[in-house]
Amino acid sequence: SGGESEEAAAEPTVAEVPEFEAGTTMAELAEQGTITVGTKFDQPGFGLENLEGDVEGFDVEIAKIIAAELGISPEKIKFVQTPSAIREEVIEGGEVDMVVATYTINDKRRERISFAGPYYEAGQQIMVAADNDEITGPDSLKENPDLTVCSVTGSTPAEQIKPYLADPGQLTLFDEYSQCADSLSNGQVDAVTTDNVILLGFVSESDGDFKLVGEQFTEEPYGVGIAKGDVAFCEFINETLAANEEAYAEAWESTAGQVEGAETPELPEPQPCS
Amino acid sequence: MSEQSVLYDAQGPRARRRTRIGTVVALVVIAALAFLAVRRLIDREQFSMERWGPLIDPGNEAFDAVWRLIGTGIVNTLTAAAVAMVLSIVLGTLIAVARLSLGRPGRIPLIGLVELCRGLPVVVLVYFGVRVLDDVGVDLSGLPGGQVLWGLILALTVYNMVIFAEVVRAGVNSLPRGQREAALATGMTNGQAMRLVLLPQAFRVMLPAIISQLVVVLKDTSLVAFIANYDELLSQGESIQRNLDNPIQTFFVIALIYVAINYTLSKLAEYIQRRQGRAGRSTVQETDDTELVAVRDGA
Amino acid sequence: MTSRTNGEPLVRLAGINKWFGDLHVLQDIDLSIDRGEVVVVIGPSGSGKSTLCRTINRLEAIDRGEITIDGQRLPEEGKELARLRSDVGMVFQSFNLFAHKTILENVTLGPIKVRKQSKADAEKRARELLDRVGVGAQADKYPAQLSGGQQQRVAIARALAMDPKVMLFDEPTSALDPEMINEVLDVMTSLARDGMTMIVVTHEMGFARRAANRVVFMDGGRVVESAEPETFFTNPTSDRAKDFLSKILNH
Amino acid sequence: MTSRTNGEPLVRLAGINKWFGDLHVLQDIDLSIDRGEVVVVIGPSGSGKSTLCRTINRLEAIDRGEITIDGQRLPEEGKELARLRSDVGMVFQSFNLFAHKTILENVTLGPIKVRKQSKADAEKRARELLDRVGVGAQADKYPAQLSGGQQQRVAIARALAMDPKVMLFDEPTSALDPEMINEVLDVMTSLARDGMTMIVVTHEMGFARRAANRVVFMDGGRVVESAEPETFFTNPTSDRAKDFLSKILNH
Amino acid sequence: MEAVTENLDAYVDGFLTSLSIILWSLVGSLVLGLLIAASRVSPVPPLRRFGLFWVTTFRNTPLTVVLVFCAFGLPELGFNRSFFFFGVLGLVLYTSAFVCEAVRSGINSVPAGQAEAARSLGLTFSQCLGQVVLPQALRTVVPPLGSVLIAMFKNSAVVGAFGVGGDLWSTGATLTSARGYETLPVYIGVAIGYLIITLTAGALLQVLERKVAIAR
Ligand SMILES: Nc1ncnc2c1ncn2[C@@H]1O[C@H](COP(=O)(O)OP(=O)(O)OP(=O)(O)O)[C@@H](O)[C@H]1O
Ligand SMILES: Nc1ncnc2c1ncn2[C@@H]1O[C@H](COP(=O)(O)OP(=O)(O)OP(=O)(O)O)[C@@H](O)[C@H]1O
Ligand SMILES: [Mg+2]
Ligand SMILES: [Mg+2]
Repeated sequence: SGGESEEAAAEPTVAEVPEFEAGTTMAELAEQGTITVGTKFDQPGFGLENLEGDVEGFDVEIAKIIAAELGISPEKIKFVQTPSAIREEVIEGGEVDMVVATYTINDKRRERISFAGPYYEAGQQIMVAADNDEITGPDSLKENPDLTVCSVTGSTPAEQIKPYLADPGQLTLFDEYSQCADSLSNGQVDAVTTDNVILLGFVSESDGDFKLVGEQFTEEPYGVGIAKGDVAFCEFINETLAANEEAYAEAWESTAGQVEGAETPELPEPQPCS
Repeated sequence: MSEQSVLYDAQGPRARRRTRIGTVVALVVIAALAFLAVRRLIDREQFSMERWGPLIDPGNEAFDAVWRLIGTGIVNTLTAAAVAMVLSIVLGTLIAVARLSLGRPGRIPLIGLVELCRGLPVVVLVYFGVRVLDDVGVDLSGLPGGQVLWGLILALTVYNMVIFAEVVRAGVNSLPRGQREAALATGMTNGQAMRLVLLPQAFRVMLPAIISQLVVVLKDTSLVAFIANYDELLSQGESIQRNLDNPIQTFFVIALIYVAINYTLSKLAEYIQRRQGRAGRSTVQETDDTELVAVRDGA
Repeated sequence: MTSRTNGEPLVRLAGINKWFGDLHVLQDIDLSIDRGEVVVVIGPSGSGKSTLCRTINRLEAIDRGEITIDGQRLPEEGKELARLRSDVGMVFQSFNLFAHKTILENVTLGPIKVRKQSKADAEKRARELLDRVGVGAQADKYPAQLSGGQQQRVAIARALAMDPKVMLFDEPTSALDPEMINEVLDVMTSLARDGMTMIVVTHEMGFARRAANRVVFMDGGRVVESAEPETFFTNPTSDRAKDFLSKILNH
Repeated sequence: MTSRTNGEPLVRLAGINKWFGDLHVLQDIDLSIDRGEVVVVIGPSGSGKSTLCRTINRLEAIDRGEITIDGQRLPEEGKELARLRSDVGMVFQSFNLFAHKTILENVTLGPIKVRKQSKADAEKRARELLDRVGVGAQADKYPAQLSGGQQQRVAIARALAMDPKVMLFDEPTSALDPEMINEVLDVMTSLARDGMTMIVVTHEMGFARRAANRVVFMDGGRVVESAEPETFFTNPTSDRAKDFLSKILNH
Repeated sequence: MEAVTENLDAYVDGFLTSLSIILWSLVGSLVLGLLIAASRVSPVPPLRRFGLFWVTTFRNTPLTVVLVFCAFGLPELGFNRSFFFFGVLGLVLYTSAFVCEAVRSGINSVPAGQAEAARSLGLTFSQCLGQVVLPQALRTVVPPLGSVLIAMFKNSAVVGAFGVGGDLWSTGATLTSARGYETLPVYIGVAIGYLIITLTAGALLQVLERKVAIAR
């Protein structure tokens, strides 16, 4: 499924009749009048599908800002669910035009696709039950090999937590973070680790059952995944984001920013397109 | 009664009394277990309307949306299952006929294919169907329903066609040799004998096995849920409980739907068999052998 | 009885040999059956009677020798073999009615699919034949709903529907309850009277006496004796035939 | 023949009734069999012969009536029933030899497990019995390796090994090829001569004439006629028996 | 294919984890399946009905749904064990229904005449069962039971997606999406791993079948 977002945020102004150089991705999309965007459907604050089938969140709003600049209104955006493990594939396969899905920029991924952005700097952190005093950060995991931590199959956090583990058996993997959150709430795992903003979403939904502990121990710049080597599209996205500061802030505040203790971020410096 | 006769003698008064006592004890134990289960559910507030409302109370605000999702899920599950079933029965029959009529050299590659497809977990085949095919450049997205649906159908077809082939072959082989001979003696060609006499009977004999395999196909559509996005029943259940945070209730309803569909399928098979039974028992003893085959490939 | 012979025999087996693996089940069989002749084949179990019967329409292939039917050599495969088989009726010990078809469909299937008759013609003729063997009232039932004797009579009607030149019977009554044996034998006797050429493997000596022109006694894959029934039963020449008759007749 | 009767009958059935669902398969059967008596039960298919035979060792439970064997009422279950059954030998139409045991093991199983004989004793006696029925050479084979006639003779030896007071035979020859029928009937005839009490359901009229003291004719779940064989075959009183005999004998 | 050779140790670990899932489930489903079969053929009506209910439920529910209940439903009710335990539990519950049916149809395939002959000799219930019925049932049970178990071995792959981690299936998932290998070679490696298990089991089964085969 997929669908258009409702009035969750103030809609960015849709460009009237944008002009693009012929042959570029932008020209194609503008001509076509629709865009297919991969995002997560299970991540409160960034991309969550509600019962009506609409997706809501910061990633969704970012996609809308970019689409607007292409002359595509929100209802013409088709959102496709892309869990962590399949993001490169759908880009390579041309099933989506871009992926905005809490997508950490790294070199391994750059071998298969290109990134625009980053549009947000996240960092990996640890979430535990509110009454848990035992875990104070990733290092607690090494100290007590009985503790378990959950993350998502194929995600960077799953790889990055490994050095902090005494035993690989401490790591439980699911294909969605929401399953990790369920397992935390029913006591099957002791902690969940991933990017702090994702965790914040769960914390705010949990009515005080969950909390974040320790400092963030990695840097996770979120980028927009696009077809490898599409430099023009990359630059277009970077320019668009830079030019829409206000919409960017509003996007944050109406979604992930509603979580307690979340500050409105500055748009980070874009990395060079390649 | 016939089921028991191999194990038990005709009952006398003592045996009847023992059975009565056993009945009471069993009922008490089952009731006690049920009581414990229900109490645990109550303790954990699993009967609260907050958790059940969206599923069973039409007045609940989420009710319509939830059942719309479930409805789509049922349609999508049935679509994938139905197409895969038809394809695998057709291809399976062709393979079976080929294997029955080819000489030894022609049979060997077929047997190899059968062994390979049967040796792999379906979930691995589904992965190949929906992920790997895409990666190696096989584009199915042009087909109605898209890449994932057809990848899934393809995987289920490959896995199940070889099983159907075995079932049909076993069915043909279970017929008395005389059926084929009588057909040939009447002047039919091999093809006519297969088409007019053997296959129709094999399908009847193997109906239980075929149906239980269809149930397997239907259940296996849910494997796609943690491999790719196809909004079949299980995936829809996941997205409902993500929003409502009521996994037990949601998946109870989902499980119930699966059981209802599959149970209906099996009952349908029984009904058809009973109707045929009245029309004329088949030439082979049906129950045991076919049940065995059904069980064989069922899991 | 010689009057029935007009020139060429209808079925001719010359030098037939057959092996099942190492087992030499048919050894140098020579046999000619004339038009209208009724031949009963008897012999101990395993002597090759069924195999002999089944080679005549090539349900079993032979390893050596030649079989001709109505002057034509038995084809080895394909459409020609199917065509020839349609001229040879066969009745099995276990009836082998098609379980998924009604009695009427059993009888019309061959005429419609093989002889390409119209459904109406085939059904008309089928009903006549079913009446003739005395099961006309059962036409719309399924085989499993009939008694063994009735099923076997349907099987005879099914074979007759193809207007065969010769009919083969392989122990047609040995799967039947004693009360039903006679109803089948009666049909066969009347067929014999009407001049049908028949080869019948059976243990029913009464039928052999009553209806056969010739009795062929087999043992160990060979034809040991071949004589008119009266001669054979009263005065068998070989020891093996004597021994066999004593076993089978003294109760 | 009355000399054989010494007081109390060995098997006595009084007012036996049995239903299968709505089907009244045994209706008010009264029957006494004396020590050493050989009774042959005949009748059309479905008349209840097998059921009658099977009630005598309670393979079928009865709904009304009383069965006594050697003066003792047939127990309904448990060890007492098992003990009584060990005194009643039974031979089935389909032999029912234990497929996973050798011939010798088939015959020794009962004596060892039920009569608690030593293995050596049981085997010695088993070999004697196998020799007596003429299959001594097959002792170490498995049932599937024997012909039907041989299997049935082993089944008789198996029953005899328990030294039964009475033997029940349910169509012991009707699954056999014609040549093998006599080898089984011969064993049964010699048993009868040796004074064994026997109840035999069979269609073999020769055996009935030769070995039976009495013929019981059943139809529709009732005993319709009961007479000495000579009387019964030459001069049956009931129409149903006449009809049945005419069907079965005229070929 | 360097995806496989470079990560051979990960594959070996995955293979061993899958094997241990399989072995635990094998024991569990045989024991539970036999118990359910015993109640299905018992003369006590409620037990028979319970057995039928069990079989109907677990034969008609997808394994995935059973596993969802075990991994997320049971903890929700306050039962906390490792995901490995829940995975094996789900697989055992599901497979027990099929084991039960294989055993039951094996018992039913023993001709009633065999038991009647045994009873006629005066053998008691337990002698009849032990000397005649079960030895023969065993021979017919082996092939279908073997197939059911091999199907279970294959189904163990599904368990890997429910938090168990480190089995053959999730090794594939880790290598492709976290370490960025191509899917084709990685999953050919996974497939080979499962083929080693299923083909070996199939061969063993054939040997066993031949051992218990009966001449009829
Ligand atoms: N398909 C076969 N494969 C191997 N051996 C066979 C086959 N069919 C028959 N035989 C063997 O060939 C011999 C002759 O068999 P056939 O059935 O012709 O004998 P028969 O005289 O009809 O005996 P019966 O009276 O028992 O029907 C027997 O020894 C039999 O075991
Ligand atoms: N277990 C059963 N359940 C229901 N009906 C049965 C059962 N066994 C036998 N019958 C029916 O009871 C009647 C008598 O059967 P029985 O087998 O005693 O007849 P029979 O005289 O031995 O016949 P046959 O000569 O065919 O062996 C038949 O109508 C039969 O269909
Ligand atoms: Mg024969
Ligand atoms: Mg009977």
